[in-house]
Amino acid sequence: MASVTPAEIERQRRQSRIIYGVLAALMVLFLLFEMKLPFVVGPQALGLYDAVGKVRDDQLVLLSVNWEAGTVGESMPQTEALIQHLFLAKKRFAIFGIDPIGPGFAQRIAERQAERLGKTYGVDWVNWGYKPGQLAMFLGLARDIPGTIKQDSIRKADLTTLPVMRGIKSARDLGLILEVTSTDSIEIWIQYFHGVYGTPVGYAPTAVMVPEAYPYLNAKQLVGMLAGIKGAAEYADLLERNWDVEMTWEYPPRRAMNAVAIAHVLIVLLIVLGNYQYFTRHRRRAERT
Amino acid sequence: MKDLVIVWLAAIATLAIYSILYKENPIYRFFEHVFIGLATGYSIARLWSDVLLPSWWQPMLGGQWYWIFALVVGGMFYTIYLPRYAWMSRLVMTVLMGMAAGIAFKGFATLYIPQLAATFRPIFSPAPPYLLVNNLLIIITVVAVMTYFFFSFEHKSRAVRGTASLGRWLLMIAFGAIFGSTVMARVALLTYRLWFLVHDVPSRGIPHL
Amino acid sequence: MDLRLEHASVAVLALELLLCGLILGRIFAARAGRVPFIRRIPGLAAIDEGVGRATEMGRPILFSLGLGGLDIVTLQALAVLGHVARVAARYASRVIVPVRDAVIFSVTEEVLRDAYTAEGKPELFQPDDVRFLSDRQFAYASGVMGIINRERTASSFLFGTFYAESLILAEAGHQVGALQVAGTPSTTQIPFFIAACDYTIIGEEYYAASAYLTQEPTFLGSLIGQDWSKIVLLSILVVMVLAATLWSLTHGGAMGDFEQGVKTFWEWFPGRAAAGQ
Amino acid sequence: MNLVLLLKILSGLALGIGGLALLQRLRSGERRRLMVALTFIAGLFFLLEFVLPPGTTFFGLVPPADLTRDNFLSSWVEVIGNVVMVVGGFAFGLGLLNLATIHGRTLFRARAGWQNSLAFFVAMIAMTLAGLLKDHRAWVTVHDVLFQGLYQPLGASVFSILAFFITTAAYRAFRVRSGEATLMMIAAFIVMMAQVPIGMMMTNWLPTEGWAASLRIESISNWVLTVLNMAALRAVGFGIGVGWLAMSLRVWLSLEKGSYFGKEM
Repeated sequence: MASVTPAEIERQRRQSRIIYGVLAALMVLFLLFEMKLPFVVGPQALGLYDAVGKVRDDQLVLLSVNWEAGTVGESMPQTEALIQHLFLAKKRFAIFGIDPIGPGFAQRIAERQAERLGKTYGVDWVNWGYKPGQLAMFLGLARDIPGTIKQDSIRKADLTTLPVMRGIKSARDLGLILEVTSTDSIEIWIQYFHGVYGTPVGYAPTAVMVPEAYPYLNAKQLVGMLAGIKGAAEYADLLERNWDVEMTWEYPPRRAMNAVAIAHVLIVLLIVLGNYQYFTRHRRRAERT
Repeated sequence: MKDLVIVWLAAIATLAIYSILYKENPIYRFFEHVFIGLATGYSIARLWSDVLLPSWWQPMLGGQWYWIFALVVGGMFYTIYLPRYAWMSRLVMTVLMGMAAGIAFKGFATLYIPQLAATFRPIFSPAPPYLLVNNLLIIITVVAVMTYFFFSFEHKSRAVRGTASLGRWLLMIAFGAIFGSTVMARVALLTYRLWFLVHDVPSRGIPHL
Repeated sequence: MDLRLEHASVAVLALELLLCGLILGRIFAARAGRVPFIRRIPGLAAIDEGVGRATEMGRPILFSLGLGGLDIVTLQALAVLGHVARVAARYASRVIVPVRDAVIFSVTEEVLRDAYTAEGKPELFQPDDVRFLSDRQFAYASGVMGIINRERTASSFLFGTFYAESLILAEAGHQVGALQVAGTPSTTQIPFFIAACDYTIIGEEYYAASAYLTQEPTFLGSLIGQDWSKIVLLSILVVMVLAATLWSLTHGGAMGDFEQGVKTFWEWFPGRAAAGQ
Repeated sequence: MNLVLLLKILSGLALGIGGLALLQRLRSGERRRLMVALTFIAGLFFLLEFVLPPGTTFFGLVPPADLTRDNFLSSWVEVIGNVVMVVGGFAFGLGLLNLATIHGRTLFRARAGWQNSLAFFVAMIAMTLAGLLKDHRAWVTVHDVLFQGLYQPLGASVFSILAFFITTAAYRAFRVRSGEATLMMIAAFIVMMAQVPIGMMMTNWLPTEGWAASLRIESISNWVLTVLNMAALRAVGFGIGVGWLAMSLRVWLSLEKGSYFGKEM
C-alpha cells in the first residue's frame, strides 16, 4: 500500500529488487539443471494418456491446434508431448486448426519428431491445414472429412489418395480428438463430435483456461486434460516412464515445470515470511505501548 | 544470418525490458519508444490491410461510391483542432455513444439472464447430497454478494449488515482464488522467456564453427 | 443455462421494461426533489485524497482509462476523470492521461480541457498531458510504466476496462509510492488491484461513481433504481429456487421438465413455436 | 478505375463536405437537439433489432434474410458494425497526430531524449512499411527481423514481467491483518498449491475415486473455483449488469450529466 515517506518507498524498492533477483536466479537454476523435484501425475493427464492408447488401428486421431506465439511456453510442450506419444504408439494423426498459425507450429514439431522416429508424412501423419471455424465447416467435417478438407496442406494432394487417410470418412472414424488451444474452441468438439458421435475428446488448454474445463471433465465430456505447462510435464513424465525411447524437446516441460514449481514455493515462502515480519513488528509495537 | 540477428535482438530487447525491474533507465526508455513505434506501425499496417482495404477501399473502387461518406464522417473527428467546428466531432461521438447504449438491452439479456436462469436450482431433493450443498452455497453466495452492493441503506439493519459482510468475505475468497489461479500462467510466461535467454540464445545465437 | 435470446422474448422484455421503469422512475423522483441517501464508498471517498497528495508533493497524477473502446464502461471512466481533473485544476495539479484508443483520445482531450476551463484555469491545461500511446496492450503497458517511473506520479487512478496489464500498471505505481485508486467492472482483474492499490472500487460500485462524486439527483436516483432492480432480480431468484426445490421434492429429483419449462419461459414470444426445437 | 466511378466518388465527397457546411449553420440549441435525436436514434436501432421478433418485416416491404432468426433490421447490424469499424479506423490518425506532435517536437527542438523520439519514428515507419509490403521479397527479411526480433519479444517480455509483479504483490498483500485478507490468502494458497506437483503431494495419498477424492487439494481448489468463485462472480455480474443498463439508459435518453454531457454547443 502507498507508503508515505521516501525512505519507506526506497526500502520497499530494495526489497522488491531482491525478490526479483532471487526469483529469476532460482528459475534459471532449475531450467539449466535437471533437478529431481517431487512429482505426481494427476488423474486428468493420465486419462488423456490412456485415451491415446485406446485408439484403434482403423481410426485416426485429430490433433486440433489453435494457439499462437503468445502461449508458446505452454502450448508448444503440450503439442510436442502429444505428437511424440502418437508417433511412439503408432497412432495415425492429422493436424488441423481454425487459423494458419497453430497448424504451422505443429507441423514443424511433427516434422522434427518424424525424422527422429522414422515416420513418413502421408502414411503416419498428415497436415490438413486450416479452415475458418464456422459451424457449417465443423458439421461438414463430421459428416464427410475428405469432402470438407479436400487437400492436405503440404503436398496439396487429394486427401483420399494419402495412405494415412485410408478408411477415414467421417467423425465415426475418428478415434480421438485432441484440442491444444489458447482460445475457447473446445465446445464445438464436445457438442457436435462427442455429443453426436461419442468421439472421445482430450483437452490441452493454457493454465488460465483450466477452471472453465472442470464442468466438462466432471460430466465426462472430456477424457482428460493437460493443464498448461503442468499438464505437459505430467505427460512427459508418463512418456518417459512408459517408453524406452529418449524423448526430445524444443522446450523441455519437466524442467520448465520445475522452474514454475520453484516460483510457487518461493511465493508461498514469501507470504509466510511477510506474515512473520508483520507479527513481530506488531508485537514490538504492542510492547512499546 | 537472419536468425542470428533475430535471436540477439530479441535477447537485448528482453533484457532491456527487464531492466526496469531494477530502475527506470535510458536503455528501457529507448526500447519502450521502439516498442511503441513498432506497435504503432503494426497497427497502421493492420488497420489498412484488415479494415480499410477490404471494408472500405475495395468496395468503393468496386462501384460502391457512397463509401466516400465514411471518409467525410471520419474526418469529423479531426474538428477537435478547430474550435469553431469542434462540436462536429461530438456529433459522431454521440452516435457512437447512442449505439453503445442501445446495445446494452440485448447485452443485458444475453449475458445475465442465462446466468440468472442457471441459478434456479433445488436446495433440497433426493439427488446426491453434495450437489445440494453446492446449490445452497451458490444461492447463499449470490444473495450475500448482491446484498453487499446495495447502496441505499447504510447497512443499518443487523440482518442486512450481516449478510453484506458475509458477501464481502465470500468476495474475498473468490478474489483470492482468481489470484491463485493466475499465478501459474504468469510464471509460465516468464519461464519461457528465461528459457529463451539461457538456452536458445547460447544454442542459436552463437554460430557453430 | 443455454438460452436463445438473440431477440427479446416476452419475459425478457417484461423484465427489462420493469428494470428500466424502476430506474427512470427513481431518476425523475429524485429530480423532482426526493433526493435519496447513499452509503459511503471508501474507494471513491479517497479520490480527493489522491489529488490532494499530488498537490502536496508537487508531482503529477496519472489517470489510465484502461483498454476499452468507446463504450459505457469507458464513458463512466471519463466521468470520473472529469471529476479528478476539476479537483486537480482547483489545486493546479497536472493530470497525465495515457490513452489507447484514438476515438477515446478526442473525448479525453475535451473532458480535460473542459475541467480546467470550468475551474477558471484554462491556461493550466497542457495538451501534451493527454497522450495516445498505443492500441496494443503491452506497448501501452510499457509506455504507462515508463511514464509512472519518469514522472514519479504522486497518485494513480485506474478506471475502465482492464485485462492482464492491470497488475503492471498498479505495481509500477506502487513502486514509486503513488497513492492508487482503481475501479473496474473487469472482475477478474480486481484481485490484482486489491493487492497493489490503496483503494479498489469493486463491481457495481464502479457505476455508482458519478452519483457518489457529484451528488447529482439524476445519478442518485438512478442508483436507487438500480437497488430496486437488484431486489427484483433477487426476488425472482428466491422464488424460482423455492419452485425448483418444490418441483424436485414432488418429482423425485428429476429436473428435466422444470429446466425445459424455465427455458420455454425465457424464450417464448408469440409466433415462436415450442422452444428447444 | 473508370472515370464515371471517380466522378461519383468525387461528387460524393463534395456532397459530404457541403452537408457539413450546412450543419455548421445550425444554431446552438438546434445542435443540441440534433445530438439528442441522433443518440436516441442510434440506440433505438439496436433496441428495435433486439425487441422485434424474428420474421418481422418492414411493412411487408423488406423481408429479413433468415425468417426464423432475423427481423428486417438484423442484417443491418453487420453493415453498421462495418461502417463503425471503418469510421473508427479513420480516427486512428488522431492518435498518430498526437504521437507525431509529441515526438516531433522533442526531436526537432533537440530536447533531452530526442534519440528516443527518433527511434520511435524509425521503428514506426519501418514497421508500417514492413507490415504493408511483407509479401514483397525484399521486405520479408525486414518484417521477420522487426516482428520476431523486436515486436514479439518486447511484448512477451512486458507480459512476463507480471510473474515478478505477482510475486511482490502476493508478498505484500497476503498478510493476516484482517479477516478479509486472511480469507483471500487462504483461497489463493489452496488454488496455487493445487497447480504444482509439490502442492499436489500433500494430498496425493488420497484415492482418486470415491468421496475421499474430493478432499484432494485439486478437488478443493476446483470446488472453490467452480462453486464459490463462480457464484460470487455471478452476483457481482448481476450488479454490474444493472449498473450498465442504468447508465446506458441515461446515455441513450440524454439524461447523463457531467463534463462531456449537457454542454452548450
